[in-house]
Amino acid sequence: MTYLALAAAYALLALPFGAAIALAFVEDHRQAAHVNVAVAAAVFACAVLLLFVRPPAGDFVFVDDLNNVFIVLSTFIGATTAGYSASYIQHEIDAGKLKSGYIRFYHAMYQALMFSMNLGLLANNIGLMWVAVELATLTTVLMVGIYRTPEALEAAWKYFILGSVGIALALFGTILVYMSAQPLLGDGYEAMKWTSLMARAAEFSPHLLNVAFVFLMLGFGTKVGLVPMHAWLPDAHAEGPTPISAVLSGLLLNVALYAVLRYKMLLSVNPAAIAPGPMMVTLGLASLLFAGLMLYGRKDVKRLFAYSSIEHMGIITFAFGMGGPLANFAGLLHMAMHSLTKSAIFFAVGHITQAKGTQRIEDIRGLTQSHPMLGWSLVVGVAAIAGLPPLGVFTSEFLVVTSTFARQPLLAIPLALGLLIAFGALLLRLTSLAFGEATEDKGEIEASYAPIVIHLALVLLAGLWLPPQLAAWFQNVAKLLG
Amino acid sequence: MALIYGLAAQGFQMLLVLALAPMLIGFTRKIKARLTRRRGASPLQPYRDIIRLFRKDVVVAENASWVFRFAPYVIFATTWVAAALVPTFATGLPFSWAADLIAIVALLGSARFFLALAGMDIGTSFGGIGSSREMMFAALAEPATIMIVFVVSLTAGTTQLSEIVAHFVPHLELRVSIGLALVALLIVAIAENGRVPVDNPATHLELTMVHEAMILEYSGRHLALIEWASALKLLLYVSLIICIFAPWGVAAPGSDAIGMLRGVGVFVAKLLVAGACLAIFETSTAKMRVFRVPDFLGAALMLGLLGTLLVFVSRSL
Amino acid sequence: MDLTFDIANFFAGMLVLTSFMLLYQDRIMGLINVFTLHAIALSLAVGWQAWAQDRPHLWVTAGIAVFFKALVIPFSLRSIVKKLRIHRDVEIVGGIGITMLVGIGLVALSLVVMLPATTAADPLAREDLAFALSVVLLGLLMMVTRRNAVSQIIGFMSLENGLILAAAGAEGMPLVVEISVAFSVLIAFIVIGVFLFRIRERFDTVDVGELDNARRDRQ
Amino acid sequence: MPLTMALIGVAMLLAVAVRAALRSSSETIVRETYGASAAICAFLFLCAVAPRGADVVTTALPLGLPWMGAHFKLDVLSAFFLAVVDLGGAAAGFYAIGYGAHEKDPGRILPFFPAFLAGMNLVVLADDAYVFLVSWEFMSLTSWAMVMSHHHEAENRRAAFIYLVMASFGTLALLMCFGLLAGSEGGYQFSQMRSAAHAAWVPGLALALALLGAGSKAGLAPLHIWLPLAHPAAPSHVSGLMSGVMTKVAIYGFVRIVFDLLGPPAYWWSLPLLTLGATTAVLGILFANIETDLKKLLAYSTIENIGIIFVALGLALAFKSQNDGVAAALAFTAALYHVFNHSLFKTLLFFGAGAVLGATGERDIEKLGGLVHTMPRTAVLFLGGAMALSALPPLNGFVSEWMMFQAVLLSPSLAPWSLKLLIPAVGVALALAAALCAGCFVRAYGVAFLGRARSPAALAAKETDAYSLGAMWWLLGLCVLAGVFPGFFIDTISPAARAFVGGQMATQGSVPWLSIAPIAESRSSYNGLVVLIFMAASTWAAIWIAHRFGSAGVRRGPAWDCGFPDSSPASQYGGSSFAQPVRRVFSDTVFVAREHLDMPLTGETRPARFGVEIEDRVVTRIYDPIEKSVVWLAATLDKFHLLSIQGYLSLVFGALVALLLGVAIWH
Repeated sequence: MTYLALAAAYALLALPFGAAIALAFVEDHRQAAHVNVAVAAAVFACAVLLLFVRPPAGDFVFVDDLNNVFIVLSTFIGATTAGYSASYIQHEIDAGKLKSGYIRFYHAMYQALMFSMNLGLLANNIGLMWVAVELATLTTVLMVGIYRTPEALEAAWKYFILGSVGIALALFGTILVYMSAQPLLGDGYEAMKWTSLMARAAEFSPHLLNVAFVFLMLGFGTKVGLVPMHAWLPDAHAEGPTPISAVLSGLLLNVALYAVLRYKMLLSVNPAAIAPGPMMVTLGLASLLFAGLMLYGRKDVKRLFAYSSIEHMGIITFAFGMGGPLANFAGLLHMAMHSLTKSAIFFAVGHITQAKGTQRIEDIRGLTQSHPMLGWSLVVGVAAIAGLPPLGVFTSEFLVVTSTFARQPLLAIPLALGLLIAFGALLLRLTSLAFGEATEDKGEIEASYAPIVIHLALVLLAGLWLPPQLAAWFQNVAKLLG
Repeated sequence: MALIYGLAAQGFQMLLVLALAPMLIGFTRKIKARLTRRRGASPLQPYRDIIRLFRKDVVVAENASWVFRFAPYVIFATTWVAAALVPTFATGLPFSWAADLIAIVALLGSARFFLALAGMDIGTSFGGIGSSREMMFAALAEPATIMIVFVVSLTAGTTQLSEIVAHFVPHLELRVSIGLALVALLIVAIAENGRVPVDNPATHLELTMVHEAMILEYSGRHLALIEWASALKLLLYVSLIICIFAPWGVAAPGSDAIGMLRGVGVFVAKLLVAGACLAIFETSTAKMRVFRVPDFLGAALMLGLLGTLLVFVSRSL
Repeated sequence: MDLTFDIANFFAGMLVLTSFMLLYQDRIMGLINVFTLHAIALSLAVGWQAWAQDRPHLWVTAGIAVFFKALVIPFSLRSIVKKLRIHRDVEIVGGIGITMLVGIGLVALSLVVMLPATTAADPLAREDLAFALSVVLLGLLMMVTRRNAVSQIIGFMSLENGLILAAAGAEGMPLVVEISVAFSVLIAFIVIGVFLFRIRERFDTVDVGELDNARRDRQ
Repeated sequence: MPLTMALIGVAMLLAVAVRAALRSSSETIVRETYGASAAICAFLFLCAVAPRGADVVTTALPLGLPWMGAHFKLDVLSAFFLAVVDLGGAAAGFYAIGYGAHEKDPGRILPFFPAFLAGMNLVVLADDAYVFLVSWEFMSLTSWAMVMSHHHEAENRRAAFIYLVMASFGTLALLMCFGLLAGSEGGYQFSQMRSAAHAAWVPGLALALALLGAGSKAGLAPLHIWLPLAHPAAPSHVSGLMSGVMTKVAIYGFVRIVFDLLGPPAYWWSLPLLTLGATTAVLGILFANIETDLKKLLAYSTIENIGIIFVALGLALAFKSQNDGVAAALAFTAALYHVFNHSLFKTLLFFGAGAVLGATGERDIEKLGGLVHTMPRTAVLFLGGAMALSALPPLNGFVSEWMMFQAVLLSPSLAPWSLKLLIPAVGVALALAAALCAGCFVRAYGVAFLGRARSPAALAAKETDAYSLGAMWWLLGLCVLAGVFPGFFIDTISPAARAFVGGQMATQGSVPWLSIAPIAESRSSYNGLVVLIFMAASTWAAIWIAHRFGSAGVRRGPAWDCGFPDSSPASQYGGSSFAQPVRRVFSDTVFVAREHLDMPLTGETRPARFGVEIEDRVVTRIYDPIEKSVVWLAATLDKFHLLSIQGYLSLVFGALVALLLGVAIWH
């Protein structure tokens, strides 16, 4: 049984790794796309398997409730996105935007990204986790720049510089954590294992942990896209291929968030250490309000939703910063819902931009008339992301706002304000995108609706009914997070 | 038996108000004429006018709809019912509890509603002028009336007119709030009946007229009913003032025919006095501009509100 | 023990000093030379740590530092500068004096933050860590104040050097980290190189300001 | 059992919605959907009035928040509002069977109509905060979609936008309110909230939030601005529901929170209700008086009635706080009775406006006129609705207003001085609103239906279809019944009063001759039946006398034209000219009406011009500044979108230094 579990866990790493190497050599992009989808699906299957059998914590890889949530979520979205990118890439080739060499590169990088994210989630070693997150960053940098337009290159460049500064800060934090653990756990890997760190964290030197958390918060927070380290995020989303935008918003941000959460747990175990909550709450509120206001001035549809990702990451960070069973539950749920919804929105937006041949919001109008399916799914998606019931995001926002107002009314007011501001902006843009006189199409598309529909259906389901097992699981994780 | 007796009394009151209303108008006109050194027509002239109008055929404008033709009857009926519910010569009549003071105000309101609609029905500008001004005045007169109702019924502890009379007969002491209410009610009565200085019942100058403008298109029996209804309305207000502020001599519930007759006599006497006062007042003032009327009514509203506040506060002292 | 401590301290201090020299330097070639010095100082510090802590793998790190940072990178940077004909002097935001003052403030800050934090750790690590932090902050400061890609890269490198110093100071920290640092530096260098060439294809200069002008009304 | 039935009914409504979404192409779908909705609403109405075994029925479904489940409850209050909702829903569905034919793009309405109904039903049935808010916002979302249905007009898009933003503002307020009541442990069930012990400041804050939340949905000033925009933008059967029913659902939410969950009230709770309610009433009816768009006018009058209802609720709170059970019951019953009445005649009037819109394509009364000739039945029905709304006896509107005045007359017994001084003023406001309301509807009816046609469309109008007329007749009949037999309705409401204000009016059924006497017959009584008979008899008598003794002849002749033959219909008194006195008297208080008159001198040939521009102070003083400040902030922050990389790095750098300093200081 445990062998099966171990096999599944290592398959999560081995499959994408192998696929990445293999795909680098597959000429025909159709085959490549199929392989891509198949591998992603297999990986998802392994992740689901981990729900039932769990391997014992090893030196480098371990699975517990917390990272299991993230693994299942990210492998699932990885699979659907792979399915979506097949049709998207096909259109890009027909439109002559991408040459087949780049396609090979693209698919290889896609799997490499999957590999690095799974590694980051599974890692039982803070150093390994750091390596994995950075690897994920670098692969996405390369993918963002793939169109080779000046804008794309600039976006990638900006992403790279800010990302590597984040890398450095995170590494410094990691070193400090090791140093705080080393006197107790002795030299070597023992002082870098999550499992042993969590066990002894109460006795670590609090001062070192505080300084470490500052660096980790900023370092990994850069990947989360928190204000003021957010600057790379909108351009990276806007200039890269849309599947990558979906993956960035749906997965990479979560992986970085996962790292932050781990360290937060570490600090909250230590009584003498500074409370990580206020820092996260502050950054979260800043991101929410800033991104909410930035939404108004956006002219590019993908940038619009990129900023909305910043906003939602702010909400999630806020929730985890508030802590407590309700808020943590809400944070987890909100993270899952945001990943599903936002990637669905990007799927729709990708096809829309292909159909209209532009990303400018002024040039896209009346979608519900010209493309009913895409238009209405965009409406549903934005309604969901704006926190309207009966869709899942509402559930988490309900929990966040209510629990916050009961505990810290003064914090709930800027939260509600930010939600309202962002809501107004999104609704304003949605109104002009989806309604009114339709603008003419530039290109024919055969869109793949399945991923969009699946994601939105899941979000709707979550708003109406959460499976008790899932809920129990989330509550358990919420307890872990303290 | 008692019920039949009561119903008979009720019916008698209805006929009485119907009969007395034109007389009040005629009497007032006569006094006015005398005061202005004219001989004037006999007090019975209004009856003659009404009968003459009844005999004539009706001329209806081409555009008029059923609203126009139906309105006079509704106006007449509602005013009549309202007038019949005000205690005149006796209290505690069988239907007196069917509607209280507020309901009477509302009945007059529905009469006004239809009158204004009828004014709009022809599609000329006069009717419109009349209706819009009428509704504007009403918008201020009604709150004033309600305030007066508050004062009275808070002092008497009921909105039931018979009860009010029964309460005021023993102890109508001189109270500021009651005085204010009386003045306010006088103003409202003048405005609602379109008397000088608010409106001149005798004029037909388009720009100044309000009530006459609405009924400009009416003729024959329709006009007769409307004239009669406005006479009833005047009678109603007068008897309202009388029965609240001079409730003496009204036949108590269950009194015999003799008592009733005495009540009638007293009532007629009061009416004549009131008519005379009205005539004197009208001859001694001049008509005001239309857009000064709101201020006039606003004064009534303020008086009523002041009275109500006094009552509210005095209750707590 | 006392002597080892002093020497470690001296090398770390040297690193900080060279960081200040980097801040002070306003010619690109000079900048590259100073960076070479910086890398050498780093390798000395790491080497000393390797000897003092008697951990051979740190020698590897020191070697990596010398080889890559002191030889390969400066060389290729020079070639880039030549190839792209970058104008030779570096525009500094806010002028040198202010940057130096800010730098001193940063060093003070890192001492304030670190010294109380590391009372538990052994004295050898303490100063090192404080200096490492100040090197990191100075590197970041340099990236902020330089308006030219190459000098930004150098700032980033010096930042990484600070990291390595810290890692070396951390007793018994497994090889994983050093390799990863080197690894990241390598990747960083390669990708930057790629980007510089790409950018070269489209821009006359690698001044990042020009890059920003690529932005039209795209928002 | 009735609750289960009701939930099944809601499920069926949702099923109808899904079906309509899937089979939007078929021809018969319109009739099927509306017919099914009407039938299900009728069924739900039966569930509401069906006798419940226990007085309160609750159930929980494994939906919503997993550790809590979705709780539903059917008590007297929810039963009453369920009846109101589904009465309106059934009428609207039936009306739409005919009216829906006018829709060019039914696919944008059909799926949302049943869903909207389901949402409103669920709000009323909800028994925990989560279900309540989900259905509350679902209701807003579906109605937003229907407001957006005519999305080609820019003003409709703007209306929908403002509507949904205001709605979600309200929802956020309610979220906080419930969060406050639920406490940090998250006791979201209403039962837990009732039993929870709150700090002293909690109920006051919760009341304020409830006022914001429910008020913004009900249209309480100054949160009412979306209402006259959104209600007209939707198709008329939806406008009728939104105005006649949805606002009542908002009232339900308010009553549920304030009278049920907050516990025993303090007297000062009633102060904001009374002031806001009175202001809303007067404000709404004044704007209705100067409005020329028929549906906007109706929406404004809805605002007025909401104000009246809030005043009554305020009185009920005041009496309840002083433990004057009977008076509180009177005020509370008056409020609920007015809720019922308004849901009837406002729906009726919107249906009438819809019939006019369908027949002429016009909403502007300045372009209508003479419809009484071309659409006689609609004219009768609209007149009935207008009379009921203007509180003319013997119709239902009068009864509830009469009860409110009775409640005001009881208020001197209230001890607090603030109430003593406030309530008379509120009484004036009520009377003023009632009188202005009559004027407003004389104007609306007189201009739109009477007089001569002002446009070819009005001249060519045809009577509307049978379904629409049927629905309107049904509503008018209910109005008459509720006016003539008020005692029966009051007795059905009074259990709710007993449950929520702890008092009860005397059973009206026992009063002789079907009369009503709220306190005692000696104090005040009213008998709609006798008044009706009385009026009918005397009208008949008048007609009989006139025709028997006078002449019965009728001649048609031209109207008196003052010497200007064949004057054009434009010379009639129009809407804006009718409103002139109101404009002059009330301008510069709530709204600023600027009139420009350009009169040519003698000898000039150019025409004289006259224009009026109205400035809504609420918009210009409150909402414009908010909008401006948001736009300004957004524009200012936009600079951060275009920094150079150094700029971004320095942000990170700054953040790092700041946090390190923080840690250093914290040491």
